[in-house]
Amino acid sequence: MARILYFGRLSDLTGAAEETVALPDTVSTAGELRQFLDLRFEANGALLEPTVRIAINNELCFDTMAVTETDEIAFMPPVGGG
Amino acid sequence: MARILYFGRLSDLTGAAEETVALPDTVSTAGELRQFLDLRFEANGALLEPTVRIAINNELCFDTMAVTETDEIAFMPPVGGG
Amino acid sequence: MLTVTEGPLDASALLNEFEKTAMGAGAIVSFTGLVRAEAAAGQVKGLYLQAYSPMTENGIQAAIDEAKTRWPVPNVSVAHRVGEMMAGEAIVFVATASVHRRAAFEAADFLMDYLKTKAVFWKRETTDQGEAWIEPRADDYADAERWAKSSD
Amino acid sequence: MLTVTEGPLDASALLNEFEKTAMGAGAIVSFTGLVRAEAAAGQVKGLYLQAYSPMTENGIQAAIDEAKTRWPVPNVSVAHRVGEMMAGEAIVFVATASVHRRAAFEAADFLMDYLKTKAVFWKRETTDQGEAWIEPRADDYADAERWAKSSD
Repeated sequence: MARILYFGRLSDLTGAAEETVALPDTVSTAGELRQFLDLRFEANGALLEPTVRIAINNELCFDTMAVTETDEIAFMPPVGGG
Repeated sequence: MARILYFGRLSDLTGAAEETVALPDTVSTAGELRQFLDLRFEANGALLEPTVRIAINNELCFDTMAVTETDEIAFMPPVGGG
Repeated sequence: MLTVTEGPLDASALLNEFEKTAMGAGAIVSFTGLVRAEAAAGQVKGLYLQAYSPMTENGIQAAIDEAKTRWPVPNVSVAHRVGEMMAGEAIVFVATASVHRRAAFEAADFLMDYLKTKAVFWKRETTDQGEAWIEPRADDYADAERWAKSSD
Repeated sequence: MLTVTEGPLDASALLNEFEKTAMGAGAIVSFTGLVRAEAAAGQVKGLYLQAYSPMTENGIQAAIDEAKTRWPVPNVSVAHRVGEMMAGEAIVFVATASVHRRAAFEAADFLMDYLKTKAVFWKRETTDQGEAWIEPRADDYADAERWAKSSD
Protein backbone atom coordinates (compact mmCIF):
# COMPACT_ATOMS: atom_id res chain seq x y z
CA MET A 1 0.00 0.00 0.00
CA ALA A 2 1.36 3.41 -0.98
CA ARG A 3 0.88 6.28 1.45
CA ILE A 4 -0.65 9.30 -0.25
CA LEU A 5 -0.67 12.81 1.25
CA TYR A 6 -2.88 15.67 0.08
CA PHE A 7 -1.74 19.10 1.18
CA GLY A 8 -3.51 22.42 1.41
CA ARG A 9 -6.76 22.79 -0.49
CA LEU A 10 -6.40 19.30 -1.98
CA SER A 11 -7.48 17.73 1.29
CA ASP A 12 -10.82 19.56 1.00
CA LEU A 13 -11.26 17.72 -2.30
CA THR A 14 -10.19 14.30 -1.11
CA GLY A 15 -11.80 14.53 2.29
CA ALA A 16 -8.62 13.47 4.07
CA ALA A 17 -5.05 14.72 4.39
CA GLU A 18 -3.71 11.22 3.94
CA GLU A 19 -4.69 7.71 2.97
CA THR A 20 -3.11 4.42 2.00
CA VAL A 21 -3.89 3.11 -1.46
CA ALA A 22 -3.27 -0.18 -3.20
CA LEU A 23 -1.86 0.92 -6.57
CA PRO A 24 -3.71 -0.68 -9.49
CA ASP A 25 -1.71 -2.31 -12.29
CA THR A 26 -2.39 0.68 -14.53
CA VAL A 27 -0.41 2.95 -12.22
CA SER A 28 3.36 2.73 -12.42
CA THR A 29 4.33 6.43 -12.61
CA ALA A 30 3.49 9.61 -10.71
CA GLY A 31 1.59 10.88 -13.76
CA GLU A 32 -0.53 7.75 -13.93
CA LEU A 33 -1.27 8.08 -10.23
CA ARG A 34 -2.56 11.63 -10.82
CA GLN A 35 -4.94 10.36 -13.51
CA PHE A 36 -6.16 7.51 -11.36
CA LEU A 37 -6.78 9.65 -8.27
CA ASP A 38 -8.31 12.54 -10.20
CA LEU A 39 -10.92 10.14 -11.58
CA ARG A 40 -11.46 8.39 -8.26
CA PHE A 41 -12.16 11.70 -6.45
CA GLU A 42 -14.07 13.14 -9.43
CA ALA A 43 -11.70 16.08 -9.07
CA ASN A 44 -12.32 17.37 -12.60
CA GLY A 45 -8.61 17.86 -13.24
CA ALA A 46 -7.69 19.52 -9.93
CA LEU A 47 -5.04 16.85 -9.34
CA LEU A 48 -3.79 17.20 -12.92
CA GLU A 49 -2.93 20.89 -12.69
CA PRO A 50 0.75 21.41 -13.48
CA THR A 51 1.03 23.71 -10.43
CA VAL A 52 0.21 20.70 -8.25
CA ARG A 53 3.65 19.17 -7.68
CA ILE A 54 4.24 15.57 -6.69
CA ALA A 55 6.90 14.47 -4.22
CA ILE A 56 7.94 10.87 -3.75
CA ASN A 57 9.49 10.17 -0.37
CA ASN A 58 10.04 13.89 0.26
CA GLU A 59 11.66 14.59 -3.13
CA LEU A 60 9.90 16.55 -5.86
CA CYS A 61 9.67 14.53 -9.04
CA PHE A 62 8.55 14.61 -12.66
CA ASP A 63 5.36 12.82 -13.67
CA THR A 64 7.51 10.17 -15.39
CA MET A 65 8.96 9.01 -12.05
CA ALA A 66 8.09 5.44 -11.06
CA VAL A 67 5.90 4.92 -8.00
CA THR A 68 5.74 1.74 -5.92
CA GLU A 69 3.68 0.35 -3.07
CA THR A 70 6.32 1.30 -0.50
CA ASP A 71 6.41 4.99 -1.42
CA GLU A 72 5.06 8.02 0.38
CA ILE A 73 3.61 10.18 -2.38
CA ALA A 74 2.61 13.79 -1.69
CA PHE A 75 0.33 15.99 -3.80
CA MET A 76 1.35 19.57 -3.18
CA PRO A 77 -0.54 22.64 -4.42
CA PRO A 78 1.53 25.84 -4.73
CA VAL A 79 3.30 26.57 -1.45
CA GLY A 80 2.51 29.97 -0.07
CA GLY A 81 5.12 30.49 2.59
CA GLY A 82 4.21 31.00 6.23
CA MET B 1 29.48 84.62 32.07
CA ALA B 2 28.83 82.45 29.02
CA ARG B 3 28.79 78.69 29.43
CA ILE B 4 31.10 76.98 26.96
CA LEU B 5 30.97 73.26 26.16
CA TYR B 6 33.73 71.31 24.40
CA PHE B 7 32.63 67.99 22.97
CA GLY B 8 34.56 64.92 21.89
CA ARG B 9 38.28 65.36 21.29
CA LEU B 10 38.07 69.08 21.97
CA SER B 11 37.85 68.46 25.70
CA ASP B 12 41.26 66.77 25.55
CA LEU B 13 42.58 70.07 24.18
CA THR B 14 40.83 72.35 26.63
CA GLY B 15 41.26 70.10 29.65
CA ALA B 16 37.58 70.32 30.55
CA ALA B 17 34.25 69.47 28.94
CA GLU B 18 32.79 72.77 30.11
CA GLU B 19 33.66 76.10 31.63
CA THR B 20 32.16 79.51 32.19
CA VAL B 21 33.89 82.41 30.50
CA ALA B 22 33.53 86.17 30.75
CA LEU B 23 33.42 87.25 27.14
CA PRO B 24 35.94 90.02 26.38
CA ASP B 25 34.85 93.15 24.48
CA THR B 26 36.51 91.83 21.32
CA VAL B 27 34.11 88.86 21.20
CA SER B 28 30.61 89.54 19.93
CA THR B 29 30.14 86.68 17.43
CA ALA B 30 30.63 82.92 17.41
CA GLY B 31 33.56 83.35 15.01
CA GLU B 32 35.28 85.84 17.28
CA LEU B 33 34.79 83.45 20.19
CA ARG B 34 36.54 80.70 18.18
CA GLN B 35 39.53 82.99 17.60
CA PHE B 36 39.69 84.05 21.23
CA LEU B 37 39.49 80.51 22.62
CA ASP B 38 41.85 79.00 20.05
CA LEU B 39 44.51 81.50 21.16
CA ARG B 40 43.77 81.06 24.85
CA PHE B 41 44.16 77.25 24.65
CA GLU B 42 47.07 77.50 22.18
CA ALA B 43 45.01 75.11 20.07
CA ASN B 44 46.87 75.95 16.83
CA GLY B 45 43.67 76.28 14.88
CA ALA B 46 41.89 73.18 16.19
CA LEU B 47 38.93 75.33 17.26
CA LEU B 48 38.96 77.16 13.91
CA GLU B 49 38.47 74.06 11.75
CA PRO B 50 35.32 74.44 9.66
CA THR B 51 34.31 70.88 10.63
CA VAL B 52 34.05 72.10 14.23
CA ARG B 53 30.49 73.38 14.39
CA ILE B 54 29.22 75.86 16.94
CA ALA B 55 25.80 75.67 18.58
CA ILE B 56 24.30 78.49 20.60
CA ASN B 57 21.65 77.37 23.07
CA ASN B 58 21.32 74.00 21.32
CA GLU B 59 20.98 75.47 17.82
CA LEU B 60 23.72 75.15 15.21
CA CYS B 61 24.78 78.57 13.97
CA PHE B 62 27.02 80.39 11.51
CA ASP B 63 30.17 82.12 12.75
CA THR B 64 28.45 85.45 12.21
CA MET B 65 25.88 84.72 14.95
CA ALA B 66 26.01 87.04 17.94
CA VAL B 67 27.02 85.55 21.29
CA THR B 68 26.16 87.00 24.69
CA GLU B 69 27.02 86.38 28.32
CA THR B 70 23.80 84.44 28.90
CA ASP B 71 24.40 81.91 26.12
CA GLU B 72 25.38 78.27 26.27
CA ILE B 73 27.88 77.87 23.44
CA ALA B 74 28.96 74.40 22.29
CA PHE B 75 32.01 73.52 20.20
CA MET B 76 31.22 70.33 18.35
CA PRO B 77 33.70 68.28 16.32
CA PRO B 78 32.17 66.02 13.65
CA VAL B 79 29.54 63.77 15.16
CA GLY B 80 30.16 60.12 14.53
CA GLY B 81 26.90 58.50 15.48
CA GLY B 82 26.64 55.97 18.26
CA MET C 1 19.17 27.00 14.75
CA LEU C 2 15.86 25.96 13.23
CA THR C 3 12.63 25.06 14.99
CA VAL C 4 9.25 24.24 13.48
CA THR C 5 6.76 23.88 16.29
CA GLU C 6 3.08 23.75 17.13
CA GLY C 7 3.70 25.66 20.35
CA PRO C 8 3.47 29.44 20.68
CA LEU C 9 6.55 31.54 19.82
CA ASP C 10 7.87 34.03 22.36
CA ALA C 11 9.93 36.47 20.30
CA SER C 12 11.64 38.24 23.17
CA ALA C 13 12.63 34.92 24.80
CA LEU C 14 13.95 33.71 21.42
CA LEU C 15 15.92 36.96 21.01
CA ASN C 16 17.33 36.56 24.50
CA GLU C 17 18.41 32.99 23.70
CA PHE C 18 19.90 34.11 20.38
CA GLU C 19 21.93 36.90 21.97
CA LYS C 20 23.79 34.30 24.05
CA THR C 21 24.87 32.41 20.94
CA ALA C 22 25.91 35.58 19.13
CA MET C 23 28.63 36.81 21.45
CA GLY C 24 31.10 38.99 19.59
CA ALA C 25 28.62 40.20 16.98
CA GLY C 26 28.25 43.93 16.48
CA ALA C 27 24.73 43.75 15.06
CA ILE C 28 21.69 41.64 15.77
CA VAL C 29 18.51 41.89 13.71
CA SER C 30 15.30 40.16 14.65
CA PHE C 31 12.09 39.84 12.72
CA THR C 32 8.78 38.72 14.16
CA GLY C 33 5.86 37.99 11.90
CA LEU C 34 2.43 38.04 13.50
CA VAL C 35 -0.88 36.70 12.30
CA ARG C 36 -2.68 39.73 10.91
CA ALA C 37 -6.14 40.56 12.13
CA GLU C 38 -7.16 42.02 8.78
CA ALA C 39 -7.27 40.01 5.57
CA ALA C 40 -8.78 40.50 2.13
CA ALA C 41 -11.65 38.24 3.17
CA GLY C 42 -12.42 40.12 6.40
CA GLN C 43 -11.52 39.88 10.07
CA VAL C 44 -9.17 36.99 10.74
CA LYS C 45 -10.18 34.72 13.59
CA GLY C 46 -7.55 32.06 13.12
CA LEU C 47 -4.91 30.61 10.86
CA TYR C 48 -3.98 27.01 10.22
CA LEU C 49 -0.50 26.39 8.88
CA GLN C 50 0.49 23.05 7.44
CA ALA C 51 4.07 21.85 6.90
CA TYR C 52 5.50 18.73 5.28
CA SER C 53 8.37 17.42 7.35
CA PRO C 54 11.22 17.07 6.67
CA MET C 55 10.79 18.86 3.32
CA THR C 56 9.75 22.07 5.06
CA GLU C 57 12.74 22.02 7.43
CA ASN C 58 15.15 21.00 4.66
CA GLY C 59 14.03 23.94 2.54
CA ILE C 60 14.40 26.43 5.37
CA GLN C 61 17.81 25.00 6.26
CA ALA C 62 18.91 25.37 2.64
CA ALA C 63 17.83 29.03 2.77
CA ILE C 64 19.82 29.52 6.00
CA ASP C 65 22.86 27.92 4.35
CA GLU C 66 22.39 30.18 1.33
CA ALA C 67 22.18 33.25 3.58
CA LYS C 68 25.42 32.23 5.27
CA THR C 69 27.09 31.92 1.88
CA ARG C 70 25.91 35.34 0.76
CA TRP C 71 26.51 37.31 3.96
CA PRO C 72 28.90 37.02 6.89
CA VAL C 73 26.22 35.90 9.35
CA PRO C 74 27.71 33.16 11.50
CA ASN C 75 24.61 33.10 13.72
CA VAL C 76 21.10 32.61 12.39
CA SER C 77 17.98 31.51 14.21
CA VAL C 78 14.64 30.61 12.62
CA ALA C 79 11.56 29.51 14.52
CA HIS C 80 8.30 28.83 12.69
CA ARG C 81 4.95 27.96 14.10
CA VAL C 82 2.58 25.46 12.47
CA GLY C 83 -0.89 24.21 13.29
CA GLU C 84 -3.73 26.37 14.56
CA MET C 85 -3.04 29.92 15.71
CA MET C 86 -4.95 33.13 16.33
CA ALA C 87 -4.69 36.71 15.07
CA GLY C 88 -1.97 38.62 16.90
CA GLU C 89 0.12 35.53 17.66
CA ALA C 90 3.67 35.18 16.36
CA ILE C 91 3.96 32.90 13.37
CA VAL C 92 7.66 33.30 12.56
CA PHE C 93 10.81 34.58 14.22
CA VAL C 94 14.14 35.16 12.46
CA ALA C 95 17.32 36.51 14.01
CA THR C 96 20.69 37.15 12.41
CA ALA C 97 23.96 38.36 13.86
CA SER C 98 26.98 39.78 12.12
CA VAL C 99 29.93 42.04 12.68
CA HIS C 100 28.27 44.74 10.57
CA ARG C 101 24.66 45.75 10.43
CA ARG C 102 24.15 45.67 6.67
CA ALA C 103 24.83 41.93 6.54
CA ALA C 104 22.51 41.27 9.49
CA PHE C 105 19.66 43.30 7.93
CA GLU C 106 20.03 41.82 4.46
CA ALA C 107 20.29 38.22 5.65
CA ALA C 108 17.16 38.58 7.82
CA ASP C 109 15.29 40.25 4.95
CA PHE C 110 16.39 37.47 2.54
CA LEU C 111 15.31 34.72 4.95
CA MET C 112 11.92 36.34 5.50
CA ASP C 113 11.36 36.56 1.76
CA TYR C 114 12.11 32.84 1.52
CA LEU C 115 9.84 32.03 4.44
CA LYS C 116 6.93 34.13 3.14
CA THR C 117 7.01 32.94 -0.49
CA LYS C 118 8.95 29.75 -1.06
CA ALA C 119 8.86 27.85 2.20
CA VAL C 120 6.85 24.62 2.11
CA PHE C 121 3.73 25.70 3.98
CA TRP C 122 0.07 25.80 3.15
CA LYS C 123 -2.24 28.06 5.06
CA ARG C 124 -5.92 28.29 5.68
CA GLU C 125 -7.50 31.44 7.07
CA THR C 126 -10.64 31.51 9.12
CA THR C 127 -12.41 34.85 8.81
CA ASP C 128 -15.94 36.00 9.53
CA GLN C 129 -16.59 34.92 5.91
CA GLY C 130 -15.55 31.33 6.61
CA GLU C 131 -12.46 29.26 5.85
CA ALA C 132 -10.20 29.58 2.83
CA TRP C 133 -6.81 28.29 1.74
CA ILE C 134 -4.79 31.34 0.78
CA GLU C 135 -2.30 31.82 -2.03
CA PRO C 136 0.91 33.85 -1.92
CA ARG C 137 0.58 37.58 -2.65
CA ALA C 138 2.08 38.98 -5.85
CA ASP C 139 4.30 41.43 -3.94
CA ASP C 140 5.74 38.56 -1.89
CA TYR C 141 7.03 37.08 -5.13
CA ALA C 142 8.41 40.46 -6.19
CA ASP C 143 10.26 40.78 -2.86
CA ALA C 144 11.81 37.33 -3.21
CA GLU C 145 12.92 38.06 -6.75
CA ARG C 146 15.11 40.90 -5.49
CA TRP C 147 17.58 38.23 -4.36
CA ALA C 148 17.77 36.31 -7.63
CA LYS C 149 21.30 35.97 -8.94
CA SER C 150 21.75 36.74 -12.64
CA SER C 151 22.56 33.08 -13.18
CA ASP C 152 19.28 31.93 -11.59
CA MET D 1 9.36 56.06 22.12
CA LEU D 2 12.87 57.43 22.60
CA THR D 3 15.22 56.86 25.50
CA VAL D 4 18.82 58.04 25.91
CA THR D 5 20.20 56.51 29.06
CA GLU D 6 23.38 55.77 30.99
CA GLY D 7 21.94 52.46 32.17
CA PRO D 8 22.43 49.13 30.39
CA LEU D 9 20.04 48.21 27.57
CA ASP D 10 18.22 44.87 27.69
CA ALA D 11 17.21 44.23 24.08
CA SER D 12 14.85 41.35 24.74
CA ALA D 13 13.04 43.28 27.49
CA LEU D 14 12.79 46.29 25.16
CA LEU D 15 11.40 44.05 22.41
CA ASN D 16 8.90 42.56 24.85
CA GLU D 17 7.79 46.07 25.85
CA PHE D 18 7.58 47.15 22.22
CA GLU D 19 5.43 44.16 21.23
CA LYS D 20 2.76 45.34 23.67
CA THR D 21 2.56 48.75 21.99
CA ALA D 22 2.50 47.25 18.50
CA MET D 23 -0.69 45.22 18.70
CA GLY D 24 -2.17 44.69 15.26
CA ALA D 25 1.13 44.92 13.39
CA GLY D 26 2.00 42.09 11.04
CA ALA D 27 5.75 42.65 11.21
CA ILE D 28 8.17 43.69 13.93
CA VAL D 29 11.85 44.31 13.24
CA SER D 30 14.40 44.89 15.97
CA PHE D 31 18.02 45.89 15.71
CA THR D 32 20.52 45.67 18.51
CA GLY D 33 23.96 47.24 18.13
CA LEU D 34 26.64 45.93 20.47
CA VAL D 35 30.01 47.38 21.38
CA ARG D 36 32.46 45.46 19.21
CA ALA D 37 35.41 43.74 20.82
CA GLU D 38 37.63 44.31 17.78
CA ALA D 39 38.58 47.74 16.49
CA ALA D 40 41.15 49.10 14.08
CA ALA D 41 43.28 50.10 17.08
CA GLY D 42 43.15 46.66 18.72
CA GLN D 43 41.07 44.91 21.38
CA VAL D 44 38.35 47.15 22.74
CA LYS D 45 38.12 47.35 26.51
CA GLY D 46 35.55 50.08 26.77
CA LEU D 47 33.65 52.78 24.99
CA TYR D 48 32.60 56.21 26.21
CA LEU D 49 29.71 57.81 24.40
CA GLN D 50 28.89 61.47 24.83
CA ALA D 51 25.58 63.12 23.91
CA TYR D 52 24.44 66.75 23.94
CA SER D 53 20.93 66.98 25.31
CA PRO D 54 18.43 67.92 24.04
CA MET D 55 20.14 68.29 20.64
CA THR D 56 20.88 64.56 20.51
CA GLU D 57 17.29 63.58 21.38
CA ASN D 58 15.83 66.21 19.04
CA GLY D 59 17.88 64.85 16.16
CA ILE D 60 16.84 61.27 16.82
CA GLN D 61 13.20 62.30 17.18
CA ALA D 62 13.39 64.12 13.84
CA ALA D 63 14.74 60.91 12.26
CA ILE D 64 11.86 58.93 13.81
CA ASP D 65 9.39 61.47 12.43
CA GLU D 66 11.04 61.24 9.02
CA ALA D 67 10.83 57.43 9.11
CA LYS D 68 7.12 57.67 9.93
CA THR D 69 6.64 59.98 6.96
CA ARG D 70 8.46 57.67 4.58
CA TRP D 71 7.06 54.33 5.74
CA PRO D 72 3.81 53.18 7.35
CA VAL D 73 5.41 52.46 10.72
CA PRO D 74 3.03 53.67 13.41
CA ASN D 75 5.22 52.17 16.16
CA VAL D 76 8.89 52.96 16.56
CA SER D 77 11.12 52.53 19.58
CA VAL D 78 14.69 53.82 19.95
CA ALA D 79 16.86 53.35 23.03
CA HIS D 80 20.45 54.59 23.05
CA ARG D 81 23.04 54.18 25.71
CA VAL D 82 25.53 56.90 26.63
CA GLY D 83 28.43 57.11 29.10
CA GLU D 84 30.90 54.32 29.80
CA MET D 85 30.23 50.84 28.47
CA MET D 86 32.16 47.66 27.78
CA ALA D 87 32.68 45.44 24.74
CA GLY D 88 29.73 43.13 24.17
CA GLU D 89 27.20 45.46 25.79
CA ALA D 90 24.25 46.83 23.85
CA ILE D 91 24.71 50.41 22.72
CA VAL D 92 21.55 50.91 20.67
CA PHE D 93 18.17 49.26 20.20
CA VAL D 94 15.68 50.10 17.46
CA ALA D 95 12.32 48.46 16.86
CA THR D 96 9.74 49.16 14.17
CA ALA D 97 6.32 47.69 13.55
CA SER D 98 4.20 47.80 10.44
CA VAL D 99 1.47 45.94 8.64
CA HIS D 100 4.00 44.69 6.08
CA ARG D 101 7.55 43.56 6.58
CA ARG D 102 9.24 45.67 3.92
CA ALA D 103 8.27 48.89 5.69
CA ALA D 104 9.42 47.57 9.06
CA PHE D 105 12.80 46.47 7.66
CA GLU D 106 13.44 49.66 5.73
CA ALA D 107 12.44 51.99 8.54
CA ALA D 108 14.71 50.17 11.03
CA ASP D 109 17.56 50.20 8.53
CA PHE D 110 17.03 53.92 7.87
CA LEU D 111 16.98 54.76 11.59
CA MET D 112 20.15 52.76 12.22
CA ASP D 113 21.91 54.60 9.42
CA TYR D 114 20.93 57.88 11.05
CA LEU D 115 22.01 56.70 14.49
CA LYS D 116 25.37 55.38 13.27
CA THR D 117 26.37 58.36 11.14
CA LYS D 118 24.41 61.52 11.84
CA ALA D 119 23.25 61.30 15.42
CA VAL D 120 24.82 63.79 17.80
CA PHE D 121 27.25 61.53 19.65
CA TRP D 122 30.98 61.55 20.17
CA LYS D 123 32.76 58.39 21.11
CA ARG D 124 36.04 57.46 22.67
CA GLU D 125 37.40 53.94 22.48
CA THR D 126 39.70 52.43 25.04
CA THR D 127 41.79 49.65 23.52
CA ASP D 128 45.00 47.94 24.58
CA GLN D 129 46.69 50.78 22.64
CA GLY D 130 45.10 53.47 24.84
CA GLU D 131 42.25 55.91 24.39
CA ALA D 132 41.15 57.56 21.16
CA TRP D 133 38.19 59.57 19.94
CA ILE D 134 36.91 57.80 16.84
CA GLU D 135 35.53 59.24 13.63
CA PRO D 136 32.69 57.84 11.50
CA ARG D 137 33.62 55.14 9.00
CA ALA D 138 33.38 55.90 5.28
CA ASP D 139 30.93 53.04 4.67
CA ASP D 140 28.63 54.42 7.36
CA TYR D 141 28.30 57.57 5.27
CA ALA D 142 27.71 55.51 2.14
CA ASP D 143 24.91 53.60 3.92
CA ALA D 144 23.23 56.80 5.04
CA GLU D 145 23.40 58.28 1.55
CA ARG D 146 21.23 55.48 0.22
CA TRP D 147 18.27 57.28 1.78
CA ALA D 148 18.95 60.71 0.27
CA LYS D 149 16.04 62.08 -1.72
CA SER D 150 16.87 63.56 -5.10
CA SER D 151 15.92 66.97 -3.76
CA ASP D 152 18.39 66.72 -0.84
